[in-house]
Amino acid sequence: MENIYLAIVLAPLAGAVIAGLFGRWVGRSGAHWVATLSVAVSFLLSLLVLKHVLFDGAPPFDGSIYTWMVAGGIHFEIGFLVDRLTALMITVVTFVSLAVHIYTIGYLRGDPGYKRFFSYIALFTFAMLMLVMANNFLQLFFGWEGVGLVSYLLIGFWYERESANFAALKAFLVNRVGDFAFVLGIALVVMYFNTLNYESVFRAAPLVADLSIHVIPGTSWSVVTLICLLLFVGATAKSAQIPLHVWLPDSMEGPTPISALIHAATMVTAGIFMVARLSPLFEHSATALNVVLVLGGATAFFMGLVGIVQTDIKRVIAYSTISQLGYMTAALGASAYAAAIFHLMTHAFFKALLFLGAGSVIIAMHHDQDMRNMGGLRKYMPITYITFLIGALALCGIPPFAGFFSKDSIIAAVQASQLPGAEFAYYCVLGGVFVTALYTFRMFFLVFHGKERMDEPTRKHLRESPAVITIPLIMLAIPSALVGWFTIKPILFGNYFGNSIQVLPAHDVLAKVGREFHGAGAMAGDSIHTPAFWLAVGGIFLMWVVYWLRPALAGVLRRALAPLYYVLEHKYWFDDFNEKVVAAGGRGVGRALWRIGDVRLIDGLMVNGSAWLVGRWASVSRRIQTGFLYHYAFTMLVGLLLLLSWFVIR
Amino acid sequence: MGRRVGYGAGGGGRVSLMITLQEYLVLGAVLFCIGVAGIFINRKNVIVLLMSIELMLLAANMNFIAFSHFLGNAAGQIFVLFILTVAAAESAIGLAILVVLFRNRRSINVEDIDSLKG
Amino acid sequence: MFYHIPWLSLAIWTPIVGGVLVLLSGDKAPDGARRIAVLFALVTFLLTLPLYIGFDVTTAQMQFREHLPWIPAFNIYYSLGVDGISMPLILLTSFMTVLVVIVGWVSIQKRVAQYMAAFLIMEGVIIGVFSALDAILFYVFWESMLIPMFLIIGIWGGPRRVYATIKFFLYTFLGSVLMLVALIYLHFRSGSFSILDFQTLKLTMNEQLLIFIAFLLAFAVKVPMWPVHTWLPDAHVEAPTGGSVILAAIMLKIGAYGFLRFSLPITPDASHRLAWLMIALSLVAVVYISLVAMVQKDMKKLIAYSSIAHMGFVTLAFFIPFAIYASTKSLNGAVLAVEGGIVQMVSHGFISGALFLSVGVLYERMHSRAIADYGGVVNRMPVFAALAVFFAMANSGLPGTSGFVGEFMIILASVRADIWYAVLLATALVTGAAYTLWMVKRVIFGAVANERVDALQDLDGREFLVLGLLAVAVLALGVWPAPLIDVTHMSVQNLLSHIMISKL
Amino acid sequence: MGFEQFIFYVFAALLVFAALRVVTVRNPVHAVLFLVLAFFSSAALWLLLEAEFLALVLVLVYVGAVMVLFLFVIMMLDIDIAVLREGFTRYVPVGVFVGLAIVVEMALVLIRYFALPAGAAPKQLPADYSNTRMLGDVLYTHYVYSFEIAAAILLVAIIAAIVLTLRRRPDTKHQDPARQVRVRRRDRIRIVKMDAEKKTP
Repeated sequence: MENIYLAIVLAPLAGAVIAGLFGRWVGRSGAHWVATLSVAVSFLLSLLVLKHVLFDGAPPFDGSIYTWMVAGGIHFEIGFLVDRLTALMITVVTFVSLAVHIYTIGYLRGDPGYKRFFSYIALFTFAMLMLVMANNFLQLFFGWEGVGLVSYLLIGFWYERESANFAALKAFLVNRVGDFAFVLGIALVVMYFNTLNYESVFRAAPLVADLSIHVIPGTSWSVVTLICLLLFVGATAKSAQIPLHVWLPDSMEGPTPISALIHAATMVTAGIFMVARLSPLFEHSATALNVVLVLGGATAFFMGLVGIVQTDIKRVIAYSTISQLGYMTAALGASAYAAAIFHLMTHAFFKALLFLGAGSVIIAMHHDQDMRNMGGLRKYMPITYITFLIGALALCGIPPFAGFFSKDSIIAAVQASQLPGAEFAYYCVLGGVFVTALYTFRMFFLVFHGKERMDEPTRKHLRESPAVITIPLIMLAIPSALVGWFTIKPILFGNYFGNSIQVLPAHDVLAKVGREFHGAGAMAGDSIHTPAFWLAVGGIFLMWVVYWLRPALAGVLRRALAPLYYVLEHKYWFDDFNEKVVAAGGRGVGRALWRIGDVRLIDGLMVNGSAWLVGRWASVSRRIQTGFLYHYAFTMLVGLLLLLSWFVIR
Repeated sequence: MGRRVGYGAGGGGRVSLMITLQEYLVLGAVLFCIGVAGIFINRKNVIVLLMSIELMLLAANMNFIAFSHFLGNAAGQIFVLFILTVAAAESAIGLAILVVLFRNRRSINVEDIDSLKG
Repeated sequence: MFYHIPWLSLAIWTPIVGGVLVLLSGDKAPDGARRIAVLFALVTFLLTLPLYIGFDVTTAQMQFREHLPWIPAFNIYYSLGVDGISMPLILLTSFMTVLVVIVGWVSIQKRVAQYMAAFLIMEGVIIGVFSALDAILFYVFWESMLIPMFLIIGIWGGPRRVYATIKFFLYTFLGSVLMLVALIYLHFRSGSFSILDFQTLKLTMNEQLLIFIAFLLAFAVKVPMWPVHTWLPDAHVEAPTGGSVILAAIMLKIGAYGFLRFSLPITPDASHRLAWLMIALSLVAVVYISLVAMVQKDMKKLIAYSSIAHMGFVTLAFFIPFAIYASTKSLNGAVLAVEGGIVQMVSHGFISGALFLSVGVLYERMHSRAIADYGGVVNRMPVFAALAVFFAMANSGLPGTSGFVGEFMIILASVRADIWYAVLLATALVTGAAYTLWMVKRVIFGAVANERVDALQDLDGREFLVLGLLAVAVLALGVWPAPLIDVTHMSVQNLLSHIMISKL
Repeated sequence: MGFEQFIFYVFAALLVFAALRVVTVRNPVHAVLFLVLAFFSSAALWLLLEAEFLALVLVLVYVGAVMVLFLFVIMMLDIDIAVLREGFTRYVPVGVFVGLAIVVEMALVLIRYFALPAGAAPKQLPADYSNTRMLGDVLYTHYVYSFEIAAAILLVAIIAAIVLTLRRRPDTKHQDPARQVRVRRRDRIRIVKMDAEKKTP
């Protein structure tokens, strides 16, 4: 079995290396065949693993592949932990990745960076698999940064665009801010647990739970809380939570398949996965969970709001991603880890679907992403329309689509949580449902219905995308529609995760929710009694009225809500703050330190200053050198006299 | 003249008849000081400067020989021999430089020579 | 048989002899000089390999000892030997020299033989510095190392080379003179010039403090630590590519090596007493210099400042063990820190070398180092761009590259001393990425900026070979650092248990 | 006052007088002659100290060679004495002061600190004692290296003096024996084959 795990990880790496380094020899089609096949191999093997773990009931595998190094009594190892959580994740990752690979063949046809692109996404798959299969923090961090790197490369894929390069840099740096805390968290883990291995850490977690640390003199912090908070800061960056979400909307500069794969389905969920994976640790810190819960709730609601005012189709989906990640985070905070992972999975499918659908639209629109130029596309691209609608309904949480089950469970879980922030989070996630419906169907109606606002040449060329694009759409639409129905029971309430996720009895909200659960069908049926359902339906209805029935209403509404609109337009000024205060401030401080510290003080005053002093002194003292022989003789004799006097008088 | 330091009690009656070491040393000192004074007062004349140096060397030699004699050690005389050698070499080169100097400048006035000036 | 061959002497004198031969071959036949130089560099590299192959990882003793009387009147010996700390640095030296000689193949057209000879001789001398066990021998090598570098910058350097060379020379010389005083004092106290004898010599606190400060000046200038760092950017900017590579990759390591070989073991109590100062200076280097690097307009200057920041990690790693030991009562964290420092040294050797080589590649084509003159290089030089981005990532400490290993270990260790040390160090993750990648963005990415960029040619085989080798090295060390760590382990352990015992 | 003492004081007085004159006379020629007198006087004193060899060397080498060299140079050069004597009186006080100060200090040294070990009287020398032999014995054994070095220094001085004063005059004719020896026939003559008669065109 170990070889299979290894093969799952290494196949995409091999694909990436071949497509990237030997692209000249394998050619364009060689590159996509190699990369796609390698990921397909991974996917099939992942299914095998899933079967092995799920149906054969194999115990979790936890073993190391090789010793990275041994230093200071700590074994740094590279190894795999394959349990049910991992199996689920690798299946989702490889499936979405495979779909995106196939889709890319059509989407990027003719792009000069074609081979490079396949190399990147295969490499991404490798890094992501390393991340989710890790059995220790080191490898987790390796994968964590690896996906960050590929994300950077892919956002800046069209490197001639200034905005793409800027977005790539921004994404990397914001993620680095998260990593900054993440590394500190790992360092504290190593300090207190003396190991990097998950298993050992989890076993020792109850022992460390009572320790405290003095970070600021006079204040005492629980060690576990500190560790969890630091690690969670890493997750806020990677999973785009307030306030480190700013990179995700900009990352839409990358090609659409990437937005689907990395910035919706997989990479951004790494933070969610990480917290779920480390649930035995987080469970010991109610404070950390509370922070997670509140931040998640806030992100879910407020970032969704921003999505309503966006005009770029991909940005809408991006803000939707942030908002949905907020749901997952809130679920984590409520200790409903399984619900978070469940939503992660369903979200991976329907969000990838939405992105790829958007990509399909964008191709048809000749890479124009502005929704104000679209409209009425339904009749030109029916497959895209249908699949997009499935994705949108799933996103809004309309039963029986996948999103409904996961989102509703999260709302229920948050409601059931006893944490101090739970009430706030509950209203946030509930409000989020309405907001989700608003932005989703605003986009939907703007794109597919209403007046055809594009210019004439574009309209002439509007047509449905080729099969390489529609097949992945269909591939993703099926699980988006159905996966929730079948999997909610085992995943959420059927102890699917076993020991991979540990919840303290006091926090076990899912058990509470589970008592009310009587099967997927009943859940869907009962949903008409929940406020969430009506909020979603109400949102859709409102948008239907505003953007389809009475398009003039949009302007009226905007004027009526002008202050709110203004705030949302500026995205709560996060970007402005970062650019004007953080980035400019950093540069300003750097410049000041350089000009004043280095150039003026050290170099000017100390180094060249002392050189100047020596020069001055020399130019004064050289006057002693008159050049007259007798002056020298006098000096010698007077010196002799003084020396003699000193001897005599002493 | 410093006799109380001299040979102490052991000298006996011959002491008054002997010329003591101190007398030679004083002579050397006087000679040396004349040399020093010569350098000061003949500051422009290189030749006399050279001669003053010869005087000072002579004073040193005088002391060496006196010590050699009174201590019964030949080393002093050997040193004088070497000093003489070096002094001869020195004055030969000094004079040669003087000649060259004069040839180039038509003068041996030291005040004209200040190319060492910093 | 294997251990009877004087490998260290061979490694020291082969390049020096080769250098003299190259020098004698003259400038009339530059190709001949190049070939001889590459040959000798390669042979030297091969001669240093036995040091790794035959290295006994189970002992902290000096290995490959050679001990011959040199100046018996003063107890000075021609005494050589390596342990796990110096051996990797010797290999780094011989490896980088091969690359540098290859790099100078075309880019140097003026006085080729002398250029090659300078590098070969410098290689031998630097290996001598790393392997000398006699203080005077060490000092002789230490000072003679300056001469070739002085010439390299002074003859083949840029327009302000005279200012840079003099600054470089005076700075480094000032420090080392005091070191000589300290060495002589130690001789006076111990009657020997053996470094190992110095290490066991008992010294009072005052003596230790003075000796420590003398050493500190010498080594801090070399490293360079804030605030005696300003020679480095100037020297780098003016130096030819090869000079920059050796300067950054190897010469800076000598200062840090000095701390491990002299300051810590000879004056452990003074090191302990002044550790706060060293840590503070290192943290300033990491935080302050990273910010300064961000606003540089000259690529070489930027990389030079980045070197200073990275070396800040190293010096911190070497002086934090006291604090770690005090707070955890265990050597484990301290070992982690010092080994991290050593890994960081080796890794920085590769990465900074590679970055300077990359700048050299561009400079050779455009004759400009200003970031503003570039833009969109990737359009014309895709292979180069890939490698450059890779090295930039390594410089910002991406896991999987060697740049990560050392920084990670040091952060892991420093958190045990005080979490705020780790916090300040970890800012380098952000700032390091910021200045490196911002430069990459402005130079490599974007649309083609001007017609000079438009005319750029991608790497030739020679440049690709050199950068490719470095990339492999960076990757290998990042993916599997154990071979390096294992070698250092016993020596570091021994060093730390030695310095934790007071000499008073 | 014994005879020896008498001799000593006479010559000492002569020596001091001559030395004083050396530094004070106007004419350099006179100064040299006074210096010769000083050397003679000290040679006499050295005889008194039983250093016969050195006394003779002083007279022969110094007076005979070095002083003559001085005279030679002075007479050869056309020196304007008046210029050189300018400011003479101005510097006399300083010179005298410094000289006297050193005298006083040396006297202090002699009086206050200086003491020979007891019994350091001059030895009574045997009748067949030869100063020259004694010097030779020591010089060629213990001090042979120094002696060699002294010889080398002298040689260097000779060469230096010659090189310094050597002046190549372009207008003088001189032979170069080396070239004369090295010369070959073909450097001097060239045999040209030519027809005995020239045809008229």
